[in-house]
Amino acid sequence: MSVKELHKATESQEYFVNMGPQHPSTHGVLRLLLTLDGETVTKVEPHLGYIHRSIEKMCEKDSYQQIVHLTDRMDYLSCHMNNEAVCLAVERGLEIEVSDRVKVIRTIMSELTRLSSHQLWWGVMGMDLGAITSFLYGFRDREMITDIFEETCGARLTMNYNIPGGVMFDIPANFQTKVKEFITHFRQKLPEYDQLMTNNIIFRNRTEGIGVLTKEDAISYGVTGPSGRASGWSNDIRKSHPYSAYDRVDFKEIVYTEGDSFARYKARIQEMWESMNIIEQLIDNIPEGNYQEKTRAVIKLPKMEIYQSVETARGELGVYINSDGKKNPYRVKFRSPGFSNLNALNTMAKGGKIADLVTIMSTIDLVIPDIDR
Amino acid sequence: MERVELQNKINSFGVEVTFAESEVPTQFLTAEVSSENAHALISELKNNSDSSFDYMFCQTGIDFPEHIEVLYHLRNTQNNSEIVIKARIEDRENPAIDSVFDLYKTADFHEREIFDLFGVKFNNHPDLRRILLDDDWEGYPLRKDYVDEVNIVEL
Amino acid sequence: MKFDIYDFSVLTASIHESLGSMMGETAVMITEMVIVGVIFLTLFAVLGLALVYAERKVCAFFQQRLGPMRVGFWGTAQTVADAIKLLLKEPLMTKSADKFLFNLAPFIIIIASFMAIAAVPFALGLQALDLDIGVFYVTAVSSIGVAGILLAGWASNNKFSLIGAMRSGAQIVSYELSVGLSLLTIVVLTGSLQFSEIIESQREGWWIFRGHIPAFIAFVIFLIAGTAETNRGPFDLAEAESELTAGFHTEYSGMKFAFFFLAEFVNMFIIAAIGATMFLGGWMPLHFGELTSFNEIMDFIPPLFWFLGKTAFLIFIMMWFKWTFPRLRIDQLLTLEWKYLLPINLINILVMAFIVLMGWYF
Amino acid sequence: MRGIINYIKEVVSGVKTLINGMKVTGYYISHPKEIITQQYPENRDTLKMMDRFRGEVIMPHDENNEHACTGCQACEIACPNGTIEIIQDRILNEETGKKKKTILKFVYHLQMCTMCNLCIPACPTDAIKMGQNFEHAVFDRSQLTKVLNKPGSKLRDGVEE
Repeated sequence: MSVKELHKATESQEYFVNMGPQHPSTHGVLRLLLTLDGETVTKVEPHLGYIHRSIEKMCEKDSYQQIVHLTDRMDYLSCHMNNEAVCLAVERGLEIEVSDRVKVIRTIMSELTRLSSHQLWWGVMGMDLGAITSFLYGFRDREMITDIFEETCGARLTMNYNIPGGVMFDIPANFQTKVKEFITHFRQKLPEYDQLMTNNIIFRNRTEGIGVLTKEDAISYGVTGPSGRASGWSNDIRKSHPYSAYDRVDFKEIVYTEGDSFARYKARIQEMWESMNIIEQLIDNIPEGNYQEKTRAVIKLPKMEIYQSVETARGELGVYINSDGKKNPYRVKFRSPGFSNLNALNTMAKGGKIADLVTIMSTIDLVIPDIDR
Repeated sequence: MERVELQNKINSFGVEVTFAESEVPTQFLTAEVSSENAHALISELKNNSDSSFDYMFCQTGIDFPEHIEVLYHLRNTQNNSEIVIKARIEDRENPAIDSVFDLYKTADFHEREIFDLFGVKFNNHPDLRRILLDDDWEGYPLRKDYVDEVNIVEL
Repeated sequence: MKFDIYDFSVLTASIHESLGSMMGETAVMITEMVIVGVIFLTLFAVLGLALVYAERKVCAFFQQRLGPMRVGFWGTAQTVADAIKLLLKEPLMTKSADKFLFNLAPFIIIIASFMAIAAVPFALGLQALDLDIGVFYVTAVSSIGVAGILLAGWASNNKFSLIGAMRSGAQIVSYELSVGLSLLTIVVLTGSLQFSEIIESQREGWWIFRGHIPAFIAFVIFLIAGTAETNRGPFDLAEAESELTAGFHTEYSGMKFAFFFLAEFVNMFIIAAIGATMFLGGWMPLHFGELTSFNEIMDFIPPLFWFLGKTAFLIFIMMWFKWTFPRLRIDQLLTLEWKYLLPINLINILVMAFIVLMGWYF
Repeated sequence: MRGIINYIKEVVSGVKTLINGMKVTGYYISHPKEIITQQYPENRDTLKMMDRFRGEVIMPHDENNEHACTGCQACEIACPNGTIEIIQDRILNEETGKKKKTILKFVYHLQMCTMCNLCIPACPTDAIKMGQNFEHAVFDRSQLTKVLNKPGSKLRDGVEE
C-alpha cells in the first residue's frame, strides 16, 4: 500500500448500513447494503431472495392452467398482465386464436391494472418522499378499480382472470358503465395529483436531476417500462410487439429523454392518461363472441420453445416456456422487469444522498416478489 | 433483417455455429454454439454495426440430462430483430462459460441467478455469488436431479 | 378595558396572601413552586393527549378518512388508551447502548420543553415566569432539546439513529437563527423582550396587522422555521420514516418513546404559543381601531380563549404543512435556511428597523 | 440586479406551488362529505360482497341434505396446491348389486387455498362453488381444515346421468 493509498484509507469515513430487509421504503423484503460517506451513498449492493418462492421450479410440476395463478404472486400489482403473458404463450403453442371479445377484454383489464398499479405507485412515491396524504388519495382512486376487478373476477388483487383460451368469466352486465364512471372520476382527479405533487417545488427539487440513467445504460441494463422510456429508450412492447387488441388502438408511447427521477415520474403520470385513452377507445365497442375457447382439460404443448413478452406496469415481462411434449413444461423462465431494473440501482444512486436513494427506488417502482419470484 | 440474411451474416463471423432446424418454424432464429465460442459470437453480434444486438432481454439456463444450455435472447433496439443464442455446456459436473457482463450489464444479475440455480460458473464475472438463495445452500435447485425432501412436496 | 374582569392576577394574589398568612416566606415560595409544577405537569399530559388526538383527526380529515372512531365518542379516548398501552410496554434497550445516556436523553428533551412552557403567557396574569428577557429565554431554552436528540441518537448505538441525530443537530442549529431573527423583528417594534409588555403593546392591534409587510414576512418565516425547530414534517428529517425508519428514536419503546412523542407535540404548542404571542397579540382580543362596539363584544371573550384559539390556529397551519408537503432533503433544508430564509430575514429586520425609526407603523 | 429579480421570482413561484398543494388538502378538510372511510365491523349488515367474490370453497346442500358431488376427483386434480382431498368409499347398490363410488369426506384445506377458482369450472356436476365468507381468522390452524359434505348427506339422485 502506497503512502497515498494509506492516507486515503485512513481518511475514508465510509461505513455500512443495512437498509432492509424490513424497511419502510423498500416496499417489501429487499435488503440494500449501503456504503455511506456521511449522508452520501457511495455504493448500493442489493441482496435479494428474502421472498424467493421458486415459482420457476413449481411451474415444472404444474399443468399449464395451474401456472397462471402462480404468476399472480410475482408482480401482484400487474397480475393481470402476468396472467396474460402465460396465456398468450400457451395459446401460441396450442395455435388457438382467441375471439376478438377476449382480446378486447384482456386489453381493457390490462390497462385498468396498469392504472391501478400506477395509482398505488403514485401514492407510495409520495409517502416515500414524506407526503403521506398522497398515499390515501392514490388508494382512494385505486379502490374503484379494485371494485371493478372484484365484480369481474371475484378477487381484488390476485385475480387469476385469464385462462389459456380466454378469460374465466364473461364481463358482468354493468362492467361498461362502471369503467366509464371510473374514467370520468379519474379524469377529474388526475390533475389533482399534479397540483399536489408534480408542481410542488419541494417535490421538484427532490426529483429533478436525481438518479440519472443514460439511454446506453438503460439498454445495457435492460431497464424497461416507464423507467427505461424516461431515459429516451422507446421499448414499449405494446408498440413493438403488439399483442391482444393493442394493434387496433391508437395511443402514444411516452418517451422522455432526461432519464432522471422526475422524467420517470412524468412518464408514469402520462401513461395513466394514455391508459385512459386506450380504455375509452375500447369500452364502447366490445365485440360479441365467445369469452372462452374450448381447450382440453389436460393441455399438452408440442415439443417447442415459446417466448412471449408483455408490457406490465413495470416493464417487459417475458415468459419463456420450453416444452418437451408432456403436460408439464420442461422449463419456465420469467424475465421479470423488476429484476433487471433493480440491477441498475447502483449506477443511479451512486453519489446521491440517502434521501435520493429512496426517491430513485420509488421511481423505478420495485415490487419485491417480482424480483425474487 | 431477414432471417436468411442474418444467418449468412453470422456465418461470415467465422465462429462455428449451427442453426436449429425443425419442421415447425421456430419463433426466433436460433443459433447453437459451444460454450467456448458463445462469448465471441455474442460479442460479434453486439459490436458488428450490421447486426448490433444491443439489448439482451433474457438470459437463462436449461438443464438437460446430458448437458446444460445457457440461452441468450438478444434484440436489436433499432429494428426489433431478435435472435436466440444457445450455448451448450457439455460438462454437467463443473459447467463454466465466459461471462457476457462486459457486453451487457444486465448479465450481472441474470448470470448470478443462473449460477445460483444451475451452478454454471461464469468466468470474468465481477461478483459471482448466489443471488436468491442463502450463501450456504447446497445444490442447484433448478437442475432436474436436485432432490430436497424437506422443501419439495410431491403432489 | 373590559377584559380586565378576567384578570388572573387577582386569583394568584389571593392565593399568595392566604398562603402567606399560614407559613413563612420561603415555605410560601416552595409551595407555590410545587403548585405551579403540578399544574404544568397536568397541563403537559392534557396537552399531549389533546394534541395527539387533534393531529390524528386533522390528518384523517385531510386524507378523507375518519381517524380514530372506536374508543369513546368519536375516538376521544383513543389517546388515553394509547398512553396506557405505552405505559404498559416493555422498555427495550439494545445490548450495546450506552445505558445512562440512553435513559437520560428523553428527560433532557422533556425538561427543555418544560422550561420553555414556563414563560408562555396563557392569559392576563396567568404566566409562571414573566422574565424581562422572556423572548431570549424561550429561544435559549428550547434549543437545549437538540442535546437530547443528539444524545438519543448517539447512545442508541444504531447508525440510523445517529444519522437522524446528526441531521437534527444541523437542522436545529441553523433554524435557530431564523426563529431568533424573526422574533427580533417584532422585538424591534416593541422595544421589549418581556412577554407581558409585548402583549400590552398590541392593545391597539396585533403586530401582524400593524407592522406592515415586514411583520407578515417575519411571521411566515417564523412559521417555517418554527416547524423546522420542532422536527415536524416537511422538516422531519431527524425521523424521516421512509429513510431512517424512525431516526433518533428508533430504539426507544414504551414510555421513553412517549416522552419524545410528547415533547414533539408540546414543542409544537410552544412554538405556536410564541408565534401567537409575538404576532397575533397573545391573549389580547381582536380590536379594530374605531369599531368600539365590536371591540367591546370581543372583550367579553376571555383572554384564555383568545390565546388558545390563536395557538390552535397556528398548530392547525403547522399540521396543514405536515400533511401536504413532501420532506426536504438535508442539503435542501440547509439551502433553504442559509440561502433563502436568513438573507430575507436580515433584509426584513433592516426594513423593520427603518420603519420603526420613521415611526411608520400604525 | 437581474439576479435579485430572479431570486424573488423563484421565491414567489415556489411559494405559489406550495399554496396550490395546500389548496388540494384544504379542499378535502373543508368537504367532510368526501370522506370515504368504511367502518368495517360496524357495517357488516349492509356489507354485500360481489356475486363472484371468491372467499372459500363451499358445497351447497339442498333441503334433503343432498349434494351433487360424485367424488370424481376432477377438482382435486385441477387444484394446484393440494387443497382438496377426497376420501372415497364404495357402497353396495341394492338394486343392481354393483359397488358404487361415493364420497366419504370432502376435505378442504383452507390454509392452502389460493382462491384461484380452478376447481369450480373443473367440476362436471357443479357440486362446489365459491362462497362469500371472507372472515377466516381462527385461533388454531387445524380449524381451517374443513369437511365440506355435511354429516349424513348423500348424493342427489339424477346427478350422475
